[in-house]
Amino acid sequence: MLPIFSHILFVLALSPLLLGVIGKTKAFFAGRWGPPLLQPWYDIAKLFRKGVVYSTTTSWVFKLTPVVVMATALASCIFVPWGSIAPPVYFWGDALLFIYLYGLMRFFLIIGALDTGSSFEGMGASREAAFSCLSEIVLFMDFILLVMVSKSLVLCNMLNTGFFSSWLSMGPVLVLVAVSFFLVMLVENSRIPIDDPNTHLELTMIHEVMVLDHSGYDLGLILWGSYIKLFVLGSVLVSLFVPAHLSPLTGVTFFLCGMGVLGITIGVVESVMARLRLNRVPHLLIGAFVLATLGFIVILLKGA
Amino acid sequence: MLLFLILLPFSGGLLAFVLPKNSLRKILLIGVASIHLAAVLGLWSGGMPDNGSGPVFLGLDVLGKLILTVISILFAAVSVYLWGYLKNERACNRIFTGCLLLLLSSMTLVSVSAHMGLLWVALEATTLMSAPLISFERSPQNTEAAWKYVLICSVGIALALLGTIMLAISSGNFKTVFLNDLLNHASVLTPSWLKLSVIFLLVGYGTKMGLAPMHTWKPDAYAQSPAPIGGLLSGALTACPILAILRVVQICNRADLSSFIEPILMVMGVLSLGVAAVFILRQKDFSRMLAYSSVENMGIIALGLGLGQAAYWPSMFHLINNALTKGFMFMLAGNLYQHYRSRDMGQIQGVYAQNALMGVLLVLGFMSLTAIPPSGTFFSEIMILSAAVQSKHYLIAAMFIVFLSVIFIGMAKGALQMFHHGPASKQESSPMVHPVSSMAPILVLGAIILALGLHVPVFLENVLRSTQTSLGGR
Amino acid sequence: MILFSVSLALLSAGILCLALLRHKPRWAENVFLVFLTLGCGSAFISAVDTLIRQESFVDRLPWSLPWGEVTIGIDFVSALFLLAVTLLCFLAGVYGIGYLRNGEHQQDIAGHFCLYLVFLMSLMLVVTARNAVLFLLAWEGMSVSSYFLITYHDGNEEVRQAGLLYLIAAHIGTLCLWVMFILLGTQAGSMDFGRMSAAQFPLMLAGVVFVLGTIGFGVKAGFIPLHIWLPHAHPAAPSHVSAVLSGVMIKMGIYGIIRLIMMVKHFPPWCPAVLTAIGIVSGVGGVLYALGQHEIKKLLAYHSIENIGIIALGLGIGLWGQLNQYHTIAVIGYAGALLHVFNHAMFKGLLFLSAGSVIRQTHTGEIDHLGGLLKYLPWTGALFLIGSLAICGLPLFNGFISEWLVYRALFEGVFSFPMEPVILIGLAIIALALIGGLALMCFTKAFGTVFLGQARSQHAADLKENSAPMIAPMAVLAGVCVWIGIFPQTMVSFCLQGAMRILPTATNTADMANILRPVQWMVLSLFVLIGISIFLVLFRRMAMKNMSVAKSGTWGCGYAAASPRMQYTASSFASPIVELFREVLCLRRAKARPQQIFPEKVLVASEVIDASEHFFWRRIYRLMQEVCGRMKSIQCGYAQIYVLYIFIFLFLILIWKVT
Amino acid sequence: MWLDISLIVIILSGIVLLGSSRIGTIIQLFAFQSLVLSSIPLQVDRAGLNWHVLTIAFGTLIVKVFVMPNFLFWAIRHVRLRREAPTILGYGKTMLLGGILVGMAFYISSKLTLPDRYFSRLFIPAAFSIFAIGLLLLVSRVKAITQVIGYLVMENGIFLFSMLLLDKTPFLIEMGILLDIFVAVLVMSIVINNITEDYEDTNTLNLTTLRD
Repeated sequence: MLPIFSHILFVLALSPLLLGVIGKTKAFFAGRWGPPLLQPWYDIAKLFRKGVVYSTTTSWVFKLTPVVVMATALASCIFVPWGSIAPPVYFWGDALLFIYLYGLMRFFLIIGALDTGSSFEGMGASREAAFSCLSEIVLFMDFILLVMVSKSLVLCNMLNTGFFSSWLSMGPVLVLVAVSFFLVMLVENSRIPIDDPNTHLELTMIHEVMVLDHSGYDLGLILWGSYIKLFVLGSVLVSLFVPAHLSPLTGVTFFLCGMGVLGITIGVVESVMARLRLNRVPHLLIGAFVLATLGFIVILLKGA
Repeated sequence: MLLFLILLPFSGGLLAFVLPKNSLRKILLIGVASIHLAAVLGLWSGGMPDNGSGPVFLGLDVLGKLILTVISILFAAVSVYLWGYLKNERACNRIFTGCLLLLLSSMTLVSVSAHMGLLWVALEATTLMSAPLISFERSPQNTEAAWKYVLICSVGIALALLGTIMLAISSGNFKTVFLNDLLNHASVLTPSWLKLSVIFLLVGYGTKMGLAPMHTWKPDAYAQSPAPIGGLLSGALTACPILAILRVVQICNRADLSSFIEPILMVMGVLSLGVAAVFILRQKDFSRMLAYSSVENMGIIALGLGLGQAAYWPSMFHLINNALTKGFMFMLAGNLYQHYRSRDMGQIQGVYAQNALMGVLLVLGFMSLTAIPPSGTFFSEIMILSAAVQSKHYLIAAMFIVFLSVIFIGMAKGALQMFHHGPASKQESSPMVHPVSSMAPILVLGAIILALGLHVPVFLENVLRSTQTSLGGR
Repeated sequence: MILFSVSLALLSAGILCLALLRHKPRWAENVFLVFLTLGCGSAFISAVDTLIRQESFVDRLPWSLPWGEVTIGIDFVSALFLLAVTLLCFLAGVYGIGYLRNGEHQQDIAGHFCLYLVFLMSLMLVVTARNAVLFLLAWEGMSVSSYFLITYHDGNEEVRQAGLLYLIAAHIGTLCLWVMFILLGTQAGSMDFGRMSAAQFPLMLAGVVFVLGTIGFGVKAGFIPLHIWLPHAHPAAPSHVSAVLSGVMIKMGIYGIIRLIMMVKHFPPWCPAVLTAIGIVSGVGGVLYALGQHEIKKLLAYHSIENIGIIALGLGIGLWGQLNQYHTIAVIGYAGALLHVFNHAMFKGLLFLSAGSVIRQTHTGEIDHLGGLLKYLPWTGALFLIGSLAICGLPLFNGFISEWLVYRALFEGVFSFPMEPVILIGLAIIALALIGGLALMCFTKAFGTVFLGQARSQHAADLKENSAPMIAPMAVLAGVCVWIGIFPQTMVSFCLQGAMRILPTATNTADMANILRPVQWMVLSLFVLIGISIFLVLFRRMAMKNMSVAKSGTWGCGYAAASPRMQYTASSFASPIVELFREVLCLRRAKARPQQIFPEKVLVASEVIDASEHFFWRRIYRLMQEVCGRMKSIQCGYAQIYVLYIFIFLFLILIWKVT
Repeated sequence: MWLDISLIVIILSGIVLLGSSRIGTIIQLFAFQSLVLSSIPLQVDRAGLNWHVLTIAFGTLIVKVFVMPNFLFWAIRHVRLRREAPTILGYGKTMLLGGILVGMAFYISSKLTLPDRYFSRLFIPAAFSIFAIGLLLLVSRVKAITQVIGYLVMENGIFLFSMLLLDKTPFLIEMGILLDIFVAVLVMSIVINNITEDYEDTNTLNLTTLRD
């Protein structure tokens, strides 16, 4: 139990920081000083202190949504390694549970949005559902590649066993995996160029518009949950690059640096790119899928 | 005994012509039919009358006995049914009853004749005796149907006479067509004449049986005759030419010509199935649909006979099932027509809502027609299919399946439409009630059909198996 | 065994009783309930007994059909299916009593219940028959009785057409099975399943038999493109019948394929590929079509096709494992398929029953006409939500467990098999992922539009929740869904045992422990999730105590006059994906553009066309009709021509045979 | 010698039948053909005249020459007008076709071998020819009455054919066959009578209401 707790606590603590790094980077590119690194923390704290407003249209589903979002986000983190520290729970096939937990999260986000009866939230929910269908198949394609490389269905093994050997033999494949996974991560977390978390035009938003009606504590949970989701998916990506068999301390350092780099990368991407038109988003995902499929073909031809 | 079986309905028929009152004739009809049935059933209890091996005109082997039983059962059922049916008909039934009894007599003669010539004579007589039955209602359509029936069947059966003469020619040194002689000396028959005669006999008796493309009289005759007569014709009367064809098969098997006759029978069978499928698919008239179903079933029996040894007893079983089903269905149809005053399946709707028992019986009949278990036809058809597959006639099996599918589509569309509620059934207010005499024979036949689908008594199975040896020859 | 025979006897007695009770509907209800409970109960116990004691038996009843013996037996596979059959049929039957009460056709109720028992009995016989003839008998009994169950509301033309299509499809499928069993029987020398299992089949024959079986059983199971009856029949039937049709009857097709695999054992290598391909097409196609539907039961019907696709994927990978001697993969794949069969019976039963509750109250199944029902039908809504979560394969519910097993088998196949299968298996994984995503979209759409937001019609306020006898069966089904979702070990181990029986060679039990261990870990992680949720709920309750909670209207982004009709509709919700797959779905649009300056009516309607039905089967049927119409001139009415036919035929035969 | 001439006369009468247009003529021609035919049993009998052969010849004479034509005349008694029996093909072509059929009958007969000697080389060809002519008559005419005659002519062909087996055919069967033909004509006449009552004509083109 203890490892699980500590794991969860660390994620809870560290996940808003990643957003802080992204914010700082964007501010840097915009030539501003920007909000402090701990700003996401402050936001959450502020929301937790505020009162709540519920729409008369909503039912218990609406209230359940934030809880499920937070719970699934936290539950998903227990399968992800931190550098060379093994996750507290791992078993054959946990990668699938990992992905499907996000499915559960999404299900509730969507019905939570539909519960308000607002056409804008319905619109956002529809987009979220549609794009995540596509991002999910990319994710699975990446997992197929990782499974073929690692010959394992345990998430932590897929990510960092035999780091050097696999990078040596399967370098190109892993690069393709990393790139497509990065794109998936952006989509899943509604970052630019798919969605702009800071926009204020409801018609074009995806994720943000779904949580329009949530307020106070509930909104805090949802926000925090989405930070955790970004953090966990990010850590999956970073773990790909962390060599195994390092001492725990080096491993964790390596890992945290990697997360920092990831934050900066996202920040850079968000600074230099504009948001895509909505109907272009599927193309981006299809592109990512093609990349992953390319990796699949490479592996097949290599006869792994 | 055999002579009694023939003469009883014969004299009954003659008597019917002189009796003064309709009701007396009806009593006579039922009386003769039941005595006949009792006598025929009595035949089974006694030992087999020995045919001997010499030339006899009358003899009863197991094939004849089986077919005679089917005929007798069906005739009895129809005669009971006619009790209620004739009540509604004002016209004098003198000719009708007389011909009916003479028909029974000639059908009996067919099944007991042990001479191919006599068989021909009796078969032609059945055609002639049944023609007046078809035109009983005396509308122009009835006349037309009767005309076509008599003409086509007579022409067809003339071919069979030619075939019989050729058979005699082939029997070189003894030149007779006593069945015993033919079977005992089958190996010395001249093959070239025998082949010729087999073709003529098959086409000739095939016409009477209603195999495609000689089936053309069938839908007209069955649809225009009074419904119970349709049942008698398609159930009992078709059994007679089948017996003739069984004789041909028997001779061919003894004469080592089975490889000659089998392809012809298969072609005729498959052709019949195909033609039936084509016409059933878009059929609107219930009786015509049943008539084409009869073509189909004749096709199945021919196919079974063409598939050789393994399919003989399924074919015989199918013969029984088909005869019972057809009798059942036509009588049921008769009840429906009396209520709805139409043969159009689009007009007959909501049978179940009108009369639940009739609805259930309709479904039972439908299942039996389309070989859905539990009905005997399911077993006979699947066994015939099995024989086709076992003898590696895959093409035949495939066509069998395809045609059965098409037929099923047509029948399901038609028959089930009648079962259900529909727009037309809303206006129908008068309840559908039928006299006991119109329901009892249907129920009895239905019970037999269902029973044969669930269980074949050992006794019947033995009989069927012995028909197989009787047909198979060596 | 005795218990099972008793169950059959009880059901037969029930059938007889009900046949006589036509004019007493209330009596019929009670008699039905008694016999249903007793019959299902004893069969259920005999199935559970087999599973627990792990012994199967075959016995011959003292009765003989014309062409075979009445041999019945329950082995592990049968028992698993029997479990689903009895459980769902019992619950749906109980529900049906409430569902049909006070409806139209009261006079047909006894007949309906009678046929329901016939249907139940034939389902039980199908899974326990050990003789091909008996199997076919039960199979056709199942088709015919279900036909009459489907056409209960036969005053409606559409219902009759749907029933007819179903019956025709079922019968033609059965004809394929005739040939299949005949081929098997010819080779084995007997129609007995035991003898067939003992026989050796040449590979060529195995291939032919496989194709015939896939068609024959596939029609029943609803494989695309043989599925066309399914989306018509399910909506046409009364809801409790739809539940049983979708929950267990279409699974009989799967059962048949499993039985076939158990009997024939060695197949040509393309067979698993075909099965997998069918799984991919049916799965993805089913869910895509579902997404385009506007009618709740039609949507659910297409989801049945999707789930059959998932099951076929499980069977496909299992067969691949079996043929390539990877026993672990085979066991996991088969177990996944078996478990999904059971799971699907549970959650699809639940969904159809709750959809039925909605339809019974609102008298419509059009999703876009409903809305906000969770407030009026709280139980139905909550139970529908559970069913939705389960069918989407989300963790904590049973669908996830079986999909997880299938995934596992597929992933292991990816790194075990040679190149060619791997391509298809990779595709299968992607398909399964896509199915998951699309199903999620579809059920958020269905649940969200029907139960959430505001009611789109005015009558909603009069709605009352259905009576307890209708809610209770749904609650039990939901309970089973959650039970398997959280404590999967029991059912998974049963299914693994069953899967091992499918394989021709014995697998050691150590393997099974290995396969089961991750399941235990998974339970642990699920409990972590539950624990966190409980903690959050409690924490929230504590935190909320001293916070202000306000009520207000939904934030309309500044628009003040929002009406319920402006809510996002189901069609709009699904449109991004439907648009993306426009070509596959043959999307048809009807649009009335705004005409004047102040347009009165503007209309947009979209419809998804089932390609295989409209562009293949209907065309074939039309062609058939046309050919037959042309050939009708054979029967032209001229007696001379008829006579000529005779002589032409005679002449042809003479030419053929004599020269 | 006489036998051959009789056979040729029979064939010729058949050809003439094909070419005749009046119903009365046709019936009379048939009667004439049957008359010649009924003499055949007497000519082929080798065992000397016995009662068997005599009865057959006499029976045929009575039934086919006297009774049947009378029936047929009775059946059409209502038809005052339209006594001609038009063909579908035209008389010339029908006769030509008849000629071809006769030729074919001769050709086919030459291929057949009988198991033992027979009376005349013309015997089988003549039987087949008449059979074919009957068929042609049946198919090519539109009146019901001519179809009956076509059938009877076919029957004559078969009768001729059966003369091959004269000595072995049981008397009973011969009589049975004759009786059947008799009843057949009776039934057909009655039906034709009904037809003429219904339609005022025996044109079979009226009889096509039953079809699919």
